[in-house]
Amino acid sequence: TGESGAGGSGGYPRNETLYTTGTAWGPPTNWNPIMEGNYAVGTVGLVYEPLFLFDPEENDYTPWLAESDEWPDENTHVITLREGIEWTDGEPLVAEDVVTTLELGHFDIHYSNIWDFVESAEATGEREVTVTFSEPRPQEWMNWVANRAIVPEHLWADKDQAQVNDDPNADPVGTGPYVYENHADDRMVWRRNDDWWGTEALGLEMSATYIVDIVNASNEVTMNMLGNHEVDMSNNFLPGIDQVIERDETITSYYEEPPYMRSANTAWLIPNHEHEALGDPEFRRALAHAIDIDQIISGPYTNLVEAADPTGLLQPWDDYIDHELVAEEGFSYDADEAVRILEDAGYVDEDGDGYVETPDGEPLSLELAVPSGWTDWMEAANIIAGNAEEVGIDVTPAFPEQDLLIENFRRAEFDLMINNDRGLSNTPWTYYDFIFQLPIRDEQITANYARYENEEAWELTERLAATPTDDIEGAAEITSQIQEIFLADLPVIPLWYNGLWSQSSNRVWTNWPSEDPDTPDSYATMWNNLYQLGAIYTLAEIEPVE
Amino acid sequence: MTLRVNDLKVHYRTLRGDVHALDGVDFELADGEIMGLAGESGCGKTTLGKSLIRLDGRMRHVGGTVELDGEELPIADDRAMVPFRYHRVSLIPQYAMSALNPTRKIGRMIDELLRSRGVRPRKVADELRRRLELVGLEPDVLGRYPIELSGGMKQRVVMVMSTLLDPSLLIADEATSALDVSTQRSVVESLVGFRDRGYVKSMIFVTHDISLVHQMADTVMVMYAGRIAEKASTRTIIEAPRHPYTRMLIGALPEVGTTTSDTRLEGIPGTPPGLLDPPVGCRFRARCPLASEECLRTPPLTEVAPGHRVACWKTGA
Amino acid sequence: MLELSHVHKVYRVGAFGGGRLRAVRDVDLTVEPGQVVSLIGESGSGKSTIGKMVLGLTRADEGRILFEGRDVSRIRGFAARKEYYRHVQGVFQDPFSSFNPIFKADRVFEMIRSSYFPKVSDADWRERVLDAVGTVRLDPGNVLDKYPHQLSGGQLQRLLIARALLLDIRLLVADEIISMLDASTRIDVLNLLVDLKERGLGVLFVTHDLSLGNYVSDRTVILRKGAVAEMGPTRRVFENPLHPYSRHLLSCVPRMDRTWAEVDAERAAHPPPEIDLPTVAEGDFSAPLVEVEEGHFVGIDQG
Amino acid sequence: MWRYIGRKLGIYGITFVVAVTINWMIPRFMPGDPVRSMLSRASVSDPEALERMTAYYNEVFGLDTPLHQQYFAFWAGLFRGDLGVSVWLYPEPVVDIILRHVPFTLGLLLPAIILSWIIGNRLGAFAARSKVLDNTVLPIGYILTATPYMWLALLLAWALGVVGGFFPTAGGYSFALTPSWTWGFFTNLVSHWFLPFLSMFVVALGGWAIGMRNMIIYELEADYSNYLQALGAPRRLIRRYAFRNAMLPQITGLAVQLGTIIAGALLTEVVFNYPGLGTLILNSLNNNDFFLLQGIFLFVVVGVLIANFIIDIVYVLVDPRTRVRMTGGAS
Amino acid sequence: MTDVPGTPGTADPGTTGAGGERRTSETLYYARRNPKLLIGASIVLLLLGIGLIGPLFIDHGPNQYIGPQSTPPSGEYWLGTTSFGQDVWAQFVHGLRSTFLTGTLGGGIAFLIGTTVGFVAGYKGGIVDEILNMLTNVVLVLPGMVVLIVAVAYLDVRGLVVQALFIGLTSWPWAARAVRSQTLSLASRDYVDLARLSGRRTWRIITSELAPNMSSYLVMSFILLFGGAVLIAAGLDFIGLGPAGGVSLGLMLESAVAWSALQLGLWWWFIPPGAGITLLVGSMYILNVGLDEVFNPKLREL
Ligand SMILES: Nc1ncnc2c1ncn2[C@@H]1O[C@H](COP(=O)(O)OP(=O)(O)OP(=O)(O)O)[C@@H](O)[C@H]1O
Ligand SMILES: Nc1ncnc2c1ncn2[C@@H]1O[C@H](COP(=O)(O)OP(=O)(O)OP(=O)(O)O)[C@@H](O)[C@H]1O
Ligand SMILES: [Mg+2]
Ligand SMILES: [Mg+2]
Repeated sequence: TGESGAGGSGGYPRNETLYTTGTAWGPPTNWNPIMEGNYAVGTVGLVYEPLFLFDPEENDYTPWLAESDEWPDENTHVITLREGIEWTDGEPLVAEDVVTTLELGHFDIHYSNIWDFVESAEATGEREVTVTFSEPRPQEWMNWVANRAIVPEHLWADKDQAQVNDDPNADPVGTGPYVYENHADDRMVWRRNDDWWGTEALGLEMSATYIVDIVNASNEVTMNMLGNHEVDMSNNFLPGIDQVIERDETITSYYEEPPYMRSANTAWLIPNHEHEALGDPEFRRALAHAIDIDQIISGPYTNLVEAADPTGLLQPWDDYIDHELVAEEGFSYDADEAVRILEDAGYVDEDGDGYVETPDGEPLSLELAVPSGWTDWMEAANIIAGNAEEVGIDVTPAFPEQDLLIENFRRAEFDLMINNDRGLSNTPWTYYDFIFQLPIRDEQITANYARYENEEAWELTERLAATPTDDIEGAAEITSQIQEIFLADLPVIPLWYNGLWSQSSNRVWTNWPSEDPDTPDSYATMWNNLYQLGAIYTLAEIEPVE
Repeated sequence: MTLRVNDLKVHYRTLRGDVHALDGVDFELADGEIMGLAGESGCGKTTLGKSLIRLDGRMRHVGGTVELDGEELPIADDRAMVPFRYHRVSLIPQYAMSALNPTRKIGRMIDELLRSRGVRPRKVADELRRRLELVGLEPDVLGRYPIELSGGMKQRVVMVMSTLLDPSLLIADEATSALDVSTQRSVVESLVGFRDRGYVKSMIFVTHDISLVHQMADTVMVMYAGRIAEKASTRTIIEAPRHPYTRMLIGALPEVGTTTSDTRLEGIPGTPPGLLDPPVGCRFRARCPLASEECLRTPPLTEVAPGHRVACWKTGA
Repeated sequence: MLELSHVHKVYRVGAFGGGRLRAVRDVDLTVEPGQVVSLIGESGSGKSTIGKMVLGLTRADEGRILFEGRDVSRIRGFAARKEYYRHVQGVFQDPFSSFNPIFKADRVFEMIRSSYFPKVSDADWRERVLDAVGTVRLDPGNVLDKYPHQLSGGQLQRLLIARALLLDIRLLVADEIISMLDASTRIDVLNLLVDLKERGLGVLFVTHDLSLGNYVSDRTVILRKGAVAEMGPTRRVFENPLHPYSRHLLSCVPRMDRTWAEVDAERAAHPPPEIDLPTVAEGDFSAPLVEVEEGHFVGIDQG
Repeated sequence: MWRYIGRKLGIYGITFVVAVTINWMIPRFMPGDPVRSMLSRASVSDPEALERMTAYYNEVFGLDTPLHQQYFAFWAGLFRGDLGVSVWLYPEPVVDIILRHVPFTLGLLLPAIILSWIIGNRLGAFAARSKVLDNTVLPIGYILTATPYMWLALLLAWALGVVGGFFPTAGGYSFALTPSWTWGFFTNLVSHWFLPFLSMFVVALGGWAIGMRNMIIYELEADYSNYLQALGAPRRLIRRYAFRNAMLPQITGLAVQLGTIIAGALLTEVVFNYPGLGTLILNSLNNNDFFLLQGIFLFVVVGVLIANFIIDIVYVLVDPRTRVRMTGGAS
Repeated sequence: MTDVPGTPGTADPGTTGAGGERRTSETLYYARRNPKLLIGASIVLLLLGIGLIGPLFIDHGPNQYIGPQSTPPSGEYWLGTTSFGQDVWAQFVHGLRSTFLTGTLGGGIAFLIGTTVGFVAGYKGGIVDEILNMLTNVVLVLPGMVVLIVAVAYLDVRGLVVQALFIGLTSWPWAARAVRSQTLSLASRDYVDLARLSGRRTWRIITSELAPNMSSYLVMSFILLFGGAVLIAAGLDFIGLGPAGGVSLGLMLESAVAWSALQLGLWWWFIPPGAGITLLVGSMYILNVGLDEVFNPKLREL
């Protein structure tokens, strides 16, 4: 790698290059779209593309590589590909490519679990794929369809497990609007694919000839670069950026005032239900009432985030929230209420140490774990501990290494923690799957870290998965029932919405998405799956400054 | 007359006051004279030697004059002394073992020193070699580092180096104390040889060891507590000392061959007075078996015989 | 009482201990009660090393050092060693460095007390100290309760001997105890050694000064490069040195009665008889002695 | 001489073995599982698949064998120049990653060490010249050595980079460039290098100046200085000797200080996001990539050992005392 | 962060001053007249005082959100507030306290190990010396900070004490070397042999004969180790390996940077911790030179 193009001597011309940062946590080392979490950000989205995009604003799927799709029955999904799409090596995109991509799931890769409900995938035409299900789970299936990148059959069909998992795929052949140009340890450079099918088919023209994606540096360095307009868009959480946005005309974000950012995911306070007190819904409710979210928001977040809805669902999923129910059953910060709930449930301070004991009179002290180095969360944990203390619950913040924490919570070795593993997606099912998934295993790897056992809730979640994606009302009915259980039991406590961090400099590129109706509404965030949620449009919508 | 020291007073400044290390020292040194300077530790021998060449930071010239070859030495003026040093007055220090720059070859160090004193090394190169041979050193020591030489060799190198410019006065402070008897002998003999050849005009040889003085010196000066007790020719000092201190000192020396079964020698009881606040009168008074009223006054240094001067009331001139 | 036989000591020297230096080579000597044996030699001839080995401060590499029949180098354990020191003590060259400068000088007595006489009452102990101080002819008022720097070398050296006297010593190792002293005080310390000898103590007197060695000792051992060059009754060694080295040494001693020139002339006039010295093969580190006349030995010629 | 070198090499050999062993041990006996952490990022959802993948990677990283075998395998790998594969930058070999970063760190370290040493020594010798100089240079020197590297770096970055705008404050070279042998690239490289270099240089400078000043004061009191003064040698000559002799301990000081300066380089790199080993350490740390961490550690240790060895040799060459002692001269 | 600055001079501690009383009074005399010692000591004591007493006058925790956000220094908040409204002065005061603690603990541990190793190696000599020397060299050559990073990174709990312990374990070698060489020269002194002849055990000889004679040297070594420990700890704190949930000057610096204090112009947040460390360590070093001049007659000036 590294035959340099324009970068050779004069560098990439500033006015044709988009500098971004905030997405990559390490040097780009592989471009293998199957290696989720390891590939250079942009590999999926810029180079490899999914069949559909999900548009959260419209709550709808936009055909991308696919031209159209059809559900002849609930167990069959027929997807037709666009005509005339070519891989960058000149081969056409064919139905076999989709089949191959699906079949890679027979290896041990991150989406192997779709074969739990997919029965077969066949190319029923040159550009037609028919997928049949052993069990209809359209929400989950569409999550795959709208996220996973299709790889070319002619290059991937013969790969074995090791290659699929280990091959850095240094010369990625995709269909997308950009191609690999260059990389170094601190940057990833993409060059525009001038033959991209979308220009013609979608009328989208990518504005920047080059995208230089800078590997995350410290906040302070990022702040300096943004201030000097060395980067055009930063997707980092930059504390105090609100002041910069207020002060500096050329630095903008989606909103002009708090919270400045849109929301990306929910930060949950996750209690370990195997713990005596935390297994008690009343105790959890007391805890939920005790937390003064505003303090966190105005403190470490300097109002860059918003408090979460009591259901925890993100704004794009507003349709799925039963607002009446929330008004009645929802919780909000109320320390007195918290004390009252605790008293009623028998949690009182008998030995006079300032902290309540369990109804059995056992002393109660809890540890709230957040990964070390996540400074904003660490501060939040400190505040929560302080809030808890005020109502007499003994909570000590703890900051273990992230990996240690992951291992611990998978094995239920924690009391309380903050987590945001799931975020914005095509369906609230991902959230409920996260909260209610059963059965509980020895290790909970991706969901239900709280180990909440509620058959009814899980059954409702499974039903939600089986609801056709266009049946929003039907889905909302189910989510309302789920929310009833959720608000009564509070298996996990929603705290705040983490921001969809994005601050842009208008010095070189402008027309960034904002709430202003004259500007685009797409996401100006290039994190991994956001291209599939429409961030790709932003790259076409920005305009060079004269 | 090479050297004439008149009532020299040099004090050390300390926290608790001045140490009267030299408190009125008078003597003369003739051309070609080797004078042994003896006395108990702390009596001011080193101080006297240093005063004649370079006062260190704590020494203060309080009074008295020093004349060398009829010219007064500005001993209190560090700068003005520079022209005299090495050319006219030179020194073999007590610490000859560490007097050489450990990281320079000896020849180079000598060259650099000479050049800095305005002498072209070339001009004395042959002389240097000759003198090295004279003291029994191969000229190739010049190409060696000090660490490669034994103590005696270093001592001789320093000796040659110090006398290279034929000074009028050489001060050798305990120059042989750290050496073995056999080395000591050869070094001392070379020193005498240097005088005989006129490399140095006269010499002050500071030592503890009276028997060594006996071997080489023409005259001996005995100091006691910052003052001169007695000065006379070596023979006189050994055979007919007049000052009670000298007498007791000589009497305390065992001879090769004397054993306890023959005679039992006696030391001098007591210790010398401190010089911070020296007693008035004769300083040996407290230890002197002959002391009397008189001794409360300072005895003058009087010439009891030609070339024999004693500071004691009891020697009754 | 003290008997050294075939004692060797090898030091590792050089920047990284690569070299070997045989500081003591095959030394045989004895000290009897009531005898002063001087150990004479140039700097580096191994005198102090022998003293240290006798005092158990360093270990002999080969050979035996017997004190009253017990092998000193085989003393193991702290208690045994402590017991040994009850009978064998040393005084060293530099009186100023023998006292810890930050403590009062009489601390040396206290150390003896705390180690050996913890049960003795204060009054009793004071009695003993005064007694010992008196024995070395010091005025207690002058020397007790003072710091080392307030005392003269001779006083300090005598304090050290007094210290040794507090124990029931039988052998004293006196390593150059007078070389740092002024001529005026030397003789007092030497006389003290003579007193000790008269009390029946054995004294190993280490010195490089031949005239002093001669003054006090009954037997003299002349060392050269770690090996014995000549050994015998003092008078014989001095009057009739047999080993060329001893002769050379004696001729270099500055004397009050004769100048070097006179000594040389005398030697030229009466050249001493040649003596057959024992020889050893290269690489053999033994150093045999030959008895030339009764009790008078000469050792190997080391060039 | 050869003996000495042999012996030194022996010590370094042992140090190396100890370092390797510590290095090998730490991650294996401390909590946290690198493979797990790698997989946790891949968000594999199926537990059986996770098991299989764990086993697979354990094998890849050689974590499935008994400890002693792992240990020997580690050594064997070492001699093949194989330090394993990075977890964080899977599947890139650790050695490749490190080699990419080493030039940057060396480029900072070498000039900073050498220049600060030379200039610091001169400055210190200069300070010992007079009281006024001494009273100004000395406190400044102390303040400088007492400054935490990163703090100074931050202040410099802020003052000269952000506010002054004279120098870029991050990265090894401009994001608009790719490495090439052109003048433009070179100047760009230097402009990125300058601030990190400066902050290391300044902190180290103070230390050397002080060290030299203290040494030279002792040297000026030494016997040979007194002797020369007594012989009327000018101060210039005496100073020259003192300076030269005071340099020698400073050379050994260099060896002792190496660890500190490296620590400084790590912190400075972090502040400037400079793509050297320091930043790499921090990243591998944050990503629990212990293979990479081990590799860097080894590299640094080997580097320090080599530097120490060079210093030892230089010392022998310049100080006749050690040289003579070693070749067994007289005395 | 070890050696060099103000390393106790090469002068032989045993020969400094003639002894006891006089030495004490002379030392005091010079101490009172040495500006370096006076200035250094008073700054150190002042900072120590602030660290010890300061927290008593502050009734809120250092990390509590008590005031308005991001206010510059004022009468109420002497050093202003952080962007969360924490009192910087309170943090500084508590931070000083723990900085002193790390320094004392880390420096103390290093000092203990270093002096023990140095004494034993220098006194025992022979094979013991060889082995200890080897150990010293090994640890000396290992780059301390890197070892620390690797070690601390894998620690489960990161507390102040653990941090100090690790710092102590890695930073002792130069002290051991220095003490060893001093011991070598002192151990050849006759009073040491005399103590052995008086039936003293090795450790008593070390503690009561050798150590008191090197006390000034030991004090100076400790000061340097203290300074070193503070700097290392600050470095570790800065890269996020500091004690979890604690307060220290290094952590203050870290959080000031993490929360963009520089870019937001909150100078009162990032200047004090750095300046505090610099001032503390710098005045320790200057104090050290002062001590050196006081204890070492060669350096005294009348
Ligand atoms: N730097 C100094 N400061 C104060 N007093 C000093 C200093 N140097 C020497 N003295 C004192 O001056 C007096 C004379 O000292 P000097 O060194 O001349 O004696 P000395 O006869 O050479 O002794 P020695 O035979 O021990 O060399 C002594 O009492 C000594 O204590
Ligand atoms: N600890 C040691 N390590 C290595 N070599 C030593 C040691 N002690 C003494 N030596 C060497 O052993 C030899 C004999 O030393 P020793 O001290 O016994 O000599 P000495 O006859 O007492 O000399 P001096 O008259 O100088 O005291 C010398 O060459 C000396 O350098
Ligand atoms: Mg003298
Ligand atoms: Mg000796």
